[in-house]
Amino acid sequence: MADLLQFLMSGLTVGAVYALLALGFTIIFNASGVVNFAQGEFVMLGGMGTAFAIAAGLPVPLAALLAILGTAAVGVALNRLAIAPARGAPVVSLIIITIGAAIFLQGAAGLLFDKQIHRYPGFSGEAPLRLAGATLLPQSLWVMAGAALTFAALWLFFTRTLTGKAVLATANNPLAASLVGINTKAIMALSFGLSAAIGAVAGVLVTPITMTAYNTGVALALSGFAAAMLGGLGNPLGALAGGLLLGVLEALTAGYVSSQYKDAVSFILIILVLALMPQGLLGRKTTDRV
Amino acid sequence: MNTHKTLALAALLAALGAPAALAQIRIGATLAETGPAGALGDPEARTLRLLVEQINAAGGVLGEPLELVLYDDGGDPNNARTFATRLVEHDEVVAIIGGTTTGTSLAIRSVAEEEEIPFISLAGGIEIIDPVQPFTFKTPHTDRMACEKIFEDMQAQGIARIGMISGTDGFGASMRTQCLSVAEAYGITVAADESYAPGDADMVPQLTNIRNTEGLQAVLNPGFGAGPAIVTRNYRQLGIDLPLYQSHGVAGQAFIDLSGAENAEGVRLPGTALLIADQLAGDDAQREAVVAYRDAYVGRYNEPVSTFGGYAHDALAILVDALTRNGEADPDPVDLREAIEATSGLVGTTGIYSFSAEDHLGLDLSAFRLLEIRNGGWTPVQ
Amino acid sequence: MSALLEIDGLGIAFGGITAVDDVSFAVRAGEIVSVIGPNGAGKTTLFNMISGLYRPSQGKVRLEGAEITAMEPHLLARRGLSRTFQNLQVFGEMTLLENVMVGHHLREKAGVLSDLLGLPASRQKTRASAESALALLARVGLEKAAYRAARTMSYGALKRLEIARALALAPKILLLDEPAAGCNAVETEEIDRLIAEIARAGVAILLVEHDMKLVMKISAHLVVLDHGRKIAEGAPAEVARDPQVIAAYLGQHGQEQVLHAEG
Amino acid sequence: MKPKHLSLLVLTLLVVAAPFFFPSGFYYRIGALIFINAIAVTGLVILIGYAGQISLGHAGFAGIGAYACALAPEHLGLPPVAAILLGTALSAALAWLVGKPILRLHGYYLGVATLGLGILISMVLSNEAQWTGGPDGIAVPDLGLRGLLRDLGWRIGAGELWYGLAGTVMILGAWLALNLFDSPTGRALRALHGSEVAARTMGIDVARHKLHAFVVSAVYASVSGSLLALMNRLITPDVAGFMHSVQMVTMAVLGGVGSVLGAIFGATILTALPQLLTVFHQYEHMVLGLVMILVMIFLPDGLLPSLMKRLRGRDGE
Repeated sequence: MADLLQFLMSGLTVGAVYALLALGFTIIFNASGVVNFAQGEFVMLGGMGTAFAIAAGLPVPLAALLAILGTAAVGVALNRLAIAPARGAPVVSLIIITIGAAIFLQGAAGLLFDKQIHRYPGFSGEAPLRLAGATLLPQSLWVMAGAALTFAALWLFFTRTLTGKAVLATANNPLAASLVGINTKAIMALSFGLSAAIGAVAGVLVTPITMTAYNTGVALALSGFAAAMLGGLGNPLGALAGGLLLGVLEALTAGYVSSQYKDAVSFILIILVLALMPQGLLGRKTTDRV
Repeated sequence: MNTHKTLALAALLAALGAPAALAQIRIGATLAETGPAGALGDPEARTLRLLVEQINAAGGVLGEPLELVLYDDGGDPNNARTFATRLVEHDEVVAIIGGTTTGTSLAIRSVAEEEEIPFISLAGGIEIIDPVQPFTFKTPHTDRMACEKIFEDMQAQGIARIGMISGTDGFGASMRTQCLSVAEAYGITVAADESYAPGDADMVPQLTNIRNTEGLQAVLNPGFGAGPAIVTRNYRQLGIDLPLYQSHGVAGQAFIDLSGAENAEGVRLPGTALLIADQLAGDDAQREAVVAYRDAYVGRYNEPVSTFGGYAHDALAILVDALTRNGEADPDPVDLREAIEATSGLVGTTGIYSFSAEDHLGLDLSAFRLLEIRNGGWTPVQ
Repeated sequence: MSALLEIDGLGIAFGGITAVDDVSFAVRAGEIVSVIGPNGAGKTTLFNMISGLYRPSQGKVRLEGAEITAMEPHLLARRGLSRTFQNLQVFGEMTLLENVMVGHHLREKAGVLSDLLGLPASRQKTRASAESALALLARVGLEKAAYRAARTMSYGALKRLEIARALALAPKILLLDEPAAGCNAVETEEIDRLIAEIARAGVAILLVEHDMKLVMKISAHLVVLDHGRKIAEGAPAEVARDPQVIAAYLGQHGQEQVLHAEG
Repeated sequence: MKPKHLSLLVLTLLVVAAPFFFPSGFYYRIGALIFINAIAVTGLVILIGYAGQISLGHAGFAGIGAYACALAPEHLGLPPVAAILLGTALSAALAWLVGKPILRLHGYYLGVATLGLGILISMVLSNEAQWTGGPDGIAVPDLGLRGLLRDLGWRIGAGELWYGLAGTVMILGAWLALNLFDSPTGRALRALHGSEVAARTMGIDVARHKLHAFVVSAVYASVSGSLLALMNRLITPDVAGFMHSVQMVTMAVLGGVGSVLGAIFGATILTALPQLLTVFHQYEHMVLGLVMILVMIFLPDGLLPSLMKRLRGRDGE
């Protein structure tokens, strides 16, 4: 029982990161129809940026804020320079563009920062907390709380603010949205900035646990992509469900079955789920209009 | 038109200039500066660049400057083979250093053996030099030796039942295999055998299983990069109080920093003299070489040395030594190979090398030093 | 003469909202039957159910007496059911000729291996298919543009291309979804002539069309849908006088179409 | 002359003529690598270019082909040539089995399912070390062709031999793909690419044709992996990795996935590019990323088609 709790807490910590990644995928997908394979680079930039700002002597909150804002700017620039000019391109081209962007950002980070692995101390110390026979790092609570807050804030933003509603309207029908006077270009920029910032938040929170380096982005992007697809692309709740499910599943597989094949289980699950539910767990059903 | 002519002339001069540089001694290298093994390959590349500069500033070898042709293969054996071919056929180097990983080393080896060009590998896999191939040498200890060194210490501590958690990358997987195969010889049973993938964020489930395995007396973690640091942190988080052994894959200050000194306290691993330069006895044969390399590297790059950079240092030292003994600035590859094989008592940062026709590693277990982390630093275990 | 196509109590609901409800009628060989009704009445949805793209939630479709409800579209094609689309579904990157050749698919299959190796069987079928496709293009007046990519053609041309492609199947029944939409008067005239000609050759035609003049002129029988239900059925002249039909059109669209209907 | 024959002629001329301009033997290696990549990429032309279906996991099939050549001679006693065929049979069988359920998916969903397939294959190759040698790879037996030629009195270097062999297989592969283009199956594939709905109503069994394209492209990838393994005499699980899958798709799309020649052009550029970029060394990744982005934005049809259009001016229309 204590083991199960231990596995669950591990899984939820990792799952919270996956959920934030998947959320980033979802926001950009809704705004632009693009699956952004550079999403993992945002997490890396958030972590690396904070690590270097702290090393440069900045206090942690300021360092984190700087890294998040910087990454958001990168997101906006990515949209402006690489995604927006390729409007209407087929899915393969968009995949290549965002993978190209990921490779570019990775190369730039290796040059700008360095090629070492980095980490900074947890925000509330490093002493593990004990809970019913299981242990938990305080930073795990930061990660989970951070993810919960991000989702809650986003939910409020989408349901309570005019701008948020405009984002949703654009996602549903860009043409109609622009007809009623919504500036869809600004919405796109906002979505990329927001998505990058969310990625960076994940990076800031999780680096004390997982550490970071210039080349960690691709693996993160793949996990986040998998989580987003599992939950159903385009649905923030799907992102949450897919992320947590994937994290918990990996932890349980590593704990109970085989640590060698824990990643395999998640991909087998994805293939099975998609074979049965082609739109993911919580995805929208679409009907061909002819 | 005039500018075009000038440009063409310049290009022609540049092209003519190339053969004039033939007097240089060209050394080739293909390393994993980037990619999953980048944390290993980066210090290797930096070391080679630094040392070639130093050697040239001091007048070169046999009065000729060295030229380093270095490619980044990203740790991909297919790329490594392509670059090795390029080094041999296009750049016409006298020897190749490289192969950060065992996979890339094997790829380079087949080119080197086919084209008969001396090759010194920087990777741990025993299969690189066992069975011995005429043109292939290597500087790091094999991963089997690392296992033996660790098991030796365990045996001395009366440890007979251990748990193992290895990375699934080439380094971790290869060392795991070697450790499993030599464990019996040391009377050691591996009762728990877990693994993690390179990018994994959390090894708590695997370590929980190890903690739950009855009667374990110690845990061994073959791996490199961030993985072992996460294992060490999770190990303390779970409150496991068995001795923890790491591999030579994390023998560097970075491991202590990433794990946190208090978490890494008491961790043992097989390392080299490089990590305890200041603690070496005044009469230690390696002291001079080790301190000189460390000071130069830290002075230039402002980052701590790692054993991996040390492997590159030793490879270049062996090559320069052989070139000097051979005495020709444009050596015949077979002669150069024989000169390398005749290396004897060469003091490197990793150990003291003596090659022979049967032994292309030239190190024995004594070159490994078992180290323990105490107060955020390395202490030799007596 | 017994009915070729029978629609029996057909209905469908999307997410609890009924789009088509309990529609029944029949089409005989060589007969032109038109389905009319205001926008959103469920005409295209009806077509999509008949041609196997949507799975009806109630009712049956029969072709030559055999039930074909919710059958895979490619199997329906094999049984002789062919269609065109309201918003064009042409193969844009392919030439007009190739578009029509695709319609020959069922007759020109030679097997993947044969196709990869370019065996005589495959090449011969391609040649034969090209010949008869060219003839079909000539029939709709597009033979001069046979080697141009479809995406470079005008809307009206593509409408005719779709008819040629649908005919390539040698169908027993042809479903035409607004074939004259977006066409000018001359082109409409052309399509009018074409449809009549196809019907004369014994092909049953089910037509959805907004151009009431065309509908009134060529249809033998009209089916009127409103809000997914059939509100009237019969000969064109009868239907045009039906007060329910007039109300439906007035309620939705205004006079223009009624004027057409009465003209 | 038909475009098909023109393409094949150009291709053959380039393969035969290029060695006359090689400054060193190293270029044979690059040439052979280009051809081996081009084989896999030609398969993707059929899958992506003709049928419009995406795959982010085709390197998995290259992995199967490669490891068949490493393992079958040792464990089954097969000669390497038979091992290539075994690899293609295994790849085809797997593609058929997995393709059935996943080819119903569209766009990104198909992308993630194929991605998962590729990752699963590379994971097995990496983890089952007692069979596959693990992440450090495994030695591959000699094809034996060079020895055979030597016995026949023809001495030829390994570089030249593989250049010729891979070049021949590539031209053969291009010929098959070009045959397919203008055949009933090819038209059916391109039709379902253009409009799946219309293709279905035209009597095309869309699921079956997608499956055919998937299987055929898997066979191409498998042959490419086999040749790579036999040429390098060593193979590691990287051959099945995600980055290799992405590389294949990028080569195809960058060059122009709609045509065989375009995709081969893409394979050429992207295989040669890293060799050119060694000069810029630390900027290599940035340049590669930029090239991918810029080509997709400014030459969305791919390098070769855009180039041809520019050369022909407007009269191409």
